[in-house]
Amino acid sequence: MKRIPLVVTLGLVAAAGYSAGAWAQAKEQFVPVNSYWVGPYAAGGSGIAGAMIDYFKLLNARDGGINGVKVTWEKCETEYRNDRGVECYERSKKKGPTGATLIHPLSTGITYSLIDKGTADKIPIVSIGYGRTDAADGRVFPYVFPMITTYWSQNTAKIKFIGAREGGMDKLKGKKIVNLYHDSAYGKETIPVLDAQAKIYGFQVTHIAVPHPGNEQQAQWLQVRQIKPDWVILRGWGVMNPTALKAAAKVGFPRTKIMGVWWSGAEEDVIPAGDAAKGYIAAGFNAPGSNFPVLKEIQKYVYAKGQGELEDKSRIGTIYYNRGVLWGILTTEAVRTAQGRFGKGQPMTGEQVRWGLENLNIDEKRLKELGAVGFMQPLKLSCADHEGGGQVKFQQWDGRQWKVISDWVPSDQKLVRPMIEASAAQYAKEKGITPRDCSKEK
Amino acid sequence: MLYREAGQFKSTYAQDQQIFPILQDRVAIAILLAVAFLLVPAFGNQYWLGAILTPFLIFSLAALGLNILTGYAGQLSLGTAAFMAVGAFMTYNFVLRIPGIPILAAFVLAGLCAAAVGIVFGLPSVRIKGFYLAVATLAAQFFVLWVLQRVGWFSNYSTSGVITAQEIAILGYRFDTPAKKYLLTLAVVAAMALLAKNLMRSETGRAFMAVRDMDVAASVVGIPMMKTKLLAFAISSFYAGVAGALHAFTYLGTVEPEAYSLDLSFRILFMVIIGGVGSILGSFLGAGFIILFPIFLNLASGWVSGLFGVEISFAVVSNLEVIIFGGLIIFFLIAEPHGLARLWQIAKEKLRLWPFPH
Amino acid sequence: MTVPQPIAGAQRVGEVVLAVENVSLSFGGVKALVEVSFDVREHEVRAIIGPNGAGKSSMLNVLNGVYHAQKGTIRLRQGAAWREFHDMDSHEAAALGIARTFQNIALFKGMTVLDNIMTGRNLKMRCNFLQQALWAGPAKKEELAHRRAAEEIIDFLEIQHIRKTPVGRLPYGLQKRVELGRALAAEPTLLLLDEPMAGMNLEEKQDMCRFVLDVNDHYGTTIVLIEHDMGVVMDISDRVVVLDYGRRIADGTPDEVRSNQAVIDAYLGVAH
Amino acid sequence: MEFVFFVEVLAGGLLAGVMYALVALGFVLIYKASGVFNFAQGAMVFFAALTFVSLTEAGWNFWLALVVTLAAMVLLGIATERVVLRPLVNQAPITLFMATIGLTFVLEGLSQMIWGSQPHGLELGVPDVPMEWLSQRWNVNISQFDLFAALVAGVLVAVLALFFQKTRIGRALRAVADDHQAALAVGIPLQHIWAIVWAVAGFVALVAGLMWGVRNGVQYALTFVALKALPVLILGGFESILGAIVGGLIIGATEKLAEVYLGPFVGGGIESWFAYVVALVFLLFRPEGLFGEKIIDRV
Repeated sequence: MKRIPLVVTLGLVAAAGYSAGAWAQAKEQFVPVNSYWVGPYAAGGSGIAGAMIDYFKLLNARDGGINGVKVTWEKCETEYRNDRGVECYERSKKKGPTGATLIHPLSTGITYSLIDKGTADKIPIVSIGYGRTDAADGRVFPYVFPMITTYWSQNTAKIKFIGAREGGMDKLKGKKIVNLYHDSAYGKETIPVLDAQAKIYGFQVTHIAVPHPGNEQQAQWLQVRQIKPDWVILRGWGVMNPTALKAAAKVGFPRTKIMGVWWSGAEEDVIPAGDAAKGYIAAGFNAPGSNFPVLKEIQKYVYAKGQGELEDKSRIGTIYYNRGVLWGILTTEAVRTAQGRFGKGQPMTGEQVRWGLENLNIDEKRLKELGAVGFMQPLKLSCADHEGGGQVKFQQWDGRQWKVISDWVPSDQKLVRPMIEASAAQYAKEKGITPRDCSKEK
Repeated sequence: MLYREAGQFKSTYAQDQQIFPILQDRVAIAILLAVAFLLVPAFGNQYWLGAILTPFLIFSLAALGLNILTGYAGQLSLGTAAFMAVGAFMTYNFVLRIPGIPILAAFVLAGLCAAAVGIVFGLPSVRIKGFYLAVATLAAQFFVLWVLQRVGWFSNYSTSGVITAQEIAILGYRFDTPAKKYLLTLAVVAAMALLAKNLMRSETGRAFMAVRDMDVAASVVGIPMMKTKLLAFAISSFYAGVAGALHAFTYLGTVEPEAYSLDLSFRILFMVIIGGVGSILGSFLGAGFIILFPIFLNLASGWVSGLFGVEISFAVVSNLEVIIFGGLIIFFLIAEPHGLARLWQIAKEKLRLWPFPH
Repeated sequence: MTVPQPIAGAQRVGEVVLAVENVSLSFGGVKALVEVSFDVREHEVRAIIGPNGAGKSSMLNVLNGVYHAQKGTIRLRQGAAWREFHDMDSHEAAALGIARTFQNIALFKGMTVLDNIMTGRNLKMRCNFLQQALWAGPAKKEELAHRRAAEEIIDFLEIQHIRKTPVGRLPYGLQKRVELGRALAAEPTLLLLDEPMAGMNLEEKQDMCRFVLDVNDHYGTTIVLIEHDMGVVMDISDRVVVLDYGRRIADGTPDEVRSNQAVIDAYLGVAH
Repeated sequence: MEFVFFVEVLAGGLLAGVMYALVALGFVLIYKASGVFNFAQGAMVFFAALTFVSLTEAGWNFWLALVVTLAAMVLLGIATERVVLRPLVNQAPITLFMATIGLTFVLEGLSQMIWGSQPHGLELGVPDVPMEWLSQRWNVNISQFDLFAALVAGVLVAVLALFFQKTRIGRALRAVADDHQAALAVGIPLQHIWAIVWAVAGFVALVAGLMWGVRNGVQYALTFVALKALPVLILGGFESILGAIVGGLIIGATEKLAEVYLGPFVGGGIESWFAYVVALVFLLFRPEGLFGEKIIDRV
């Protein structure tokens, strides 16, 4: 009797595989919500996924969906693991009347794993604020969308911000910047951009690696202390962030001179550091705070009826929550755009949604309609440009909450875009891909 | 009454030395192979092929590699994922730098690179044993990943150190659909499992087991200690390397070095222990348990809550799955400390006697 | 590939083939062997006896390189030439044709009886691991030939019924027999037996005595054995060396040793 | 100036080593008494710290929360012995190791299910900032909290030593470590001893969790601190409390010195493997570890 569970496993897994195709034809737009509710990054994963679903619920409750097409979803636990992420993708890609609308892999590793699969299956892989930077070249990566702002763009915006703080870009000459990075593909990604900028503006940059998971940074911060940099760019992830702030306090480095990437800039990254986090600055592509019309609508239409995803309502307005709402907006706006061409009130396929993404144009006017002015930046994508926005807002932790301290700071696309194209070209060459000719796309 | 060996007499040693001496077993394995090679690719959908069976086979191969080292030769290792990484990155480089190289040749060459790395990090085994050795092999795990991240050559100077598997082709034939990739994986895994079985039932395998069971006595009967241990490391790493190559080429496509983290090494060790230490079959059972069981739990929890219409917080359900998974590991170990393969064997012995109780 | 062939006719004790000269061994401060010397002649059954802790097992361990003596020489005749060792490792000893069994049974517990005996033949296998992995041609032929040789030993020791049983599950007496089989499988020229009859009942002892004498008779193997049972020692050995507190106190035929006063004192526990 | 910096790196390394040793202690206790390599130690650290922090955040008094957490860890120890270890008595070490892996999954899932996945901050009233007089006078930065952690580690070791030397249970534990049969003669059933030792390891996990929680925040990543203990264990030996402390100091110091002085030449990040290589090289010369006894294979 002891081996029954294994047999049952196989049987049930088999059933799952075959039930995937058997969905009723209905006016529904299916969006897989693959995320992580367990493990070290569960706070972020549950927040983003919950917020995205809350936004879908808002649309369904308030507008009856997207032009009458209800948004449906299914959650799938990836545990932040590549193999589980692939399984979730395969499980969800054929669900709903038109299959998966698009996929948010919610992990850079899973994004990598899905690039080939999404391209073959014609399902857009949308990685907002993470993923593979050079995929912003839509000619080589037709189905991959590292939207809003890539790491490289963000990095140039950071240098602009630092320049402004120092009193002009020319004042950067001779300044010292330390790039403290998580020793991984994600962490290493901005090194070439920083090096290029250091040459242009004449500042010195030192890259210091923090081995995963980064829960001990004594050596790194002693190095920082010896270099005495003017700024430290913190490219952290998970426990590395609070530990860095704590260690900075320990060596007496001012937190107001530390600037984090947006995966280092959520409440979850600073609260564990306690007082040591006060004054710390982080980049963001979505604003913090709950004082936006779209969030109030969610409160009104979803939480007031007791249908909210999050048990802890106070998380509304936090960085991760707002990020999830932003993802929800982009997802549904892409579908709306696609409907504009392929049929209003119809569920869209992945291929149609790709067109929707490439023709997405959220301007100030649209932002106002969405109730998201100041909440996110206006953005416009194209066949060649899968990034769209490229601007960054900066925020500072005052010990209790994040305060926005800048307007949208544009990135230096003149520098970034050629690097993206060069990197994408190398990928195309290795893979034997002929880039699309965007002038022929409609 | 169906499963018994009575009446099957063996008149030569060759017959007695077969992998499956019992007729019913041979028939069963033939059917299994026929299904795996013919029916599954014909009828399996992408979910099955791409998300379940292909990774299952690849992790089985990695577990098999570790089982050769840990289960047969008795050397505990926590560096399996690093050897997989060597296999993946070197295959990429061989394909990149030797135009037109057949993919299987690239797999073998990459496996040999992994074997070489395995030998270097196996050297401590000459002096240290048990958990001390296990922790020492962590040096391999961290060092290899560090080198792959640090030395740009391995990823062809990609900014983030990520590699993308090239197109898989043998003599112009392209393996570009999930079904073809599955078949390629299956063929490689089946062939390597057969080779492993042959090796383990001949002199080399006996030398491994002798070293495992009692190294002093092994030395006394003339088995060279160092050579045997290093050979075990080499073969095990070769298997891990090929598994890593398949992992990158037929499964994920684009990988970063962190895909081969310590976490993966641990999971492969779990497969070996849960499946059965010193058993080829156990490697497959263990991989099935560790890879497929959490997915099953995930699916099952969805149905259960759907069935009863109860809305439980997804976070609670996800955590419950983890708890149940852990609890089942403990349960299986208590039921059969020697792993799933031993359970299977006991079941077969019971079946042999059925319907009589003794 | 040769199967051990019985040498025709009764074996005659021949020339000296092994000479132990002034061997000393100590662990930390404990002296296990002090300046021990003795020799072994071809085809003879040589016994080492002595009270507990006399250094008998240590002596055997030095002979096949499990322990390394700090002082002294071991000389071994190879054909007409002599080879001299100060330090030998056990793998090398096996290659020189020395096989042995252990007092506390050193079988490979997870392996079957057949596999255990087959390990005894590992030095005679020539195929490399790649050929073995393919299991074709020479590797298969070699494996089957050695299987045949192993089966002959199994027949000789009358353990056919347990050949596929993991040795860990066997009773003590049978394990001892299997260990002898593993040693015989190597076709040794010198066989070292460490208390082959310890813990056996009378019947098992008789069986084991028969096997030892048969080995000596049929294959002409030179045997060095440690045994506690004086009756057995006196019956089957040609010459006996007696150790006490790591020193040699007597050496000679069973009769000579039996009447030696030092030996009697040692066994009766007379204070030194 | 250079020398002062060297001192700072060395001191920082040694104090980081103390933190490693705190985690290693938990492993040593359990290995010593039951021969089990407890993979769940990291999860126990997380579980203990998270329970404590969640209770204090719910408004509980510091000491009450501490006592209740301690009680929870003791219960956990007893339950582990009952449910996991007792049925597996006399099994191979690798089987027991695997069972503790099962326990790890259970504990990790349980922690996040009960207390949620949000990270928490933790302050113990000792600020983690440099001592001013030191940095003003000598320009050496040493954190008060580091010294506090060292003090705690010292007290912990002293308490454990007293426990092992002076109490009946402690003596029984030592007897178990040497010889399971002899332990029976002391008159305490093996099961009780195992339950006690797991409870004590739970207590050590709580202390380690509090210390590390101040540094990292109390979050799932606390389970990773177990990794920091592994090189310490092979260096100091799995069975020596003193070895854990001395091994921790050596590993901490060498890994920081290497990262600061060698790292920049090879691209940095060498901390991830350097400690293991140090331990490995050491083992090649002394396979029995720092304080282990030389093993002679008797046959």
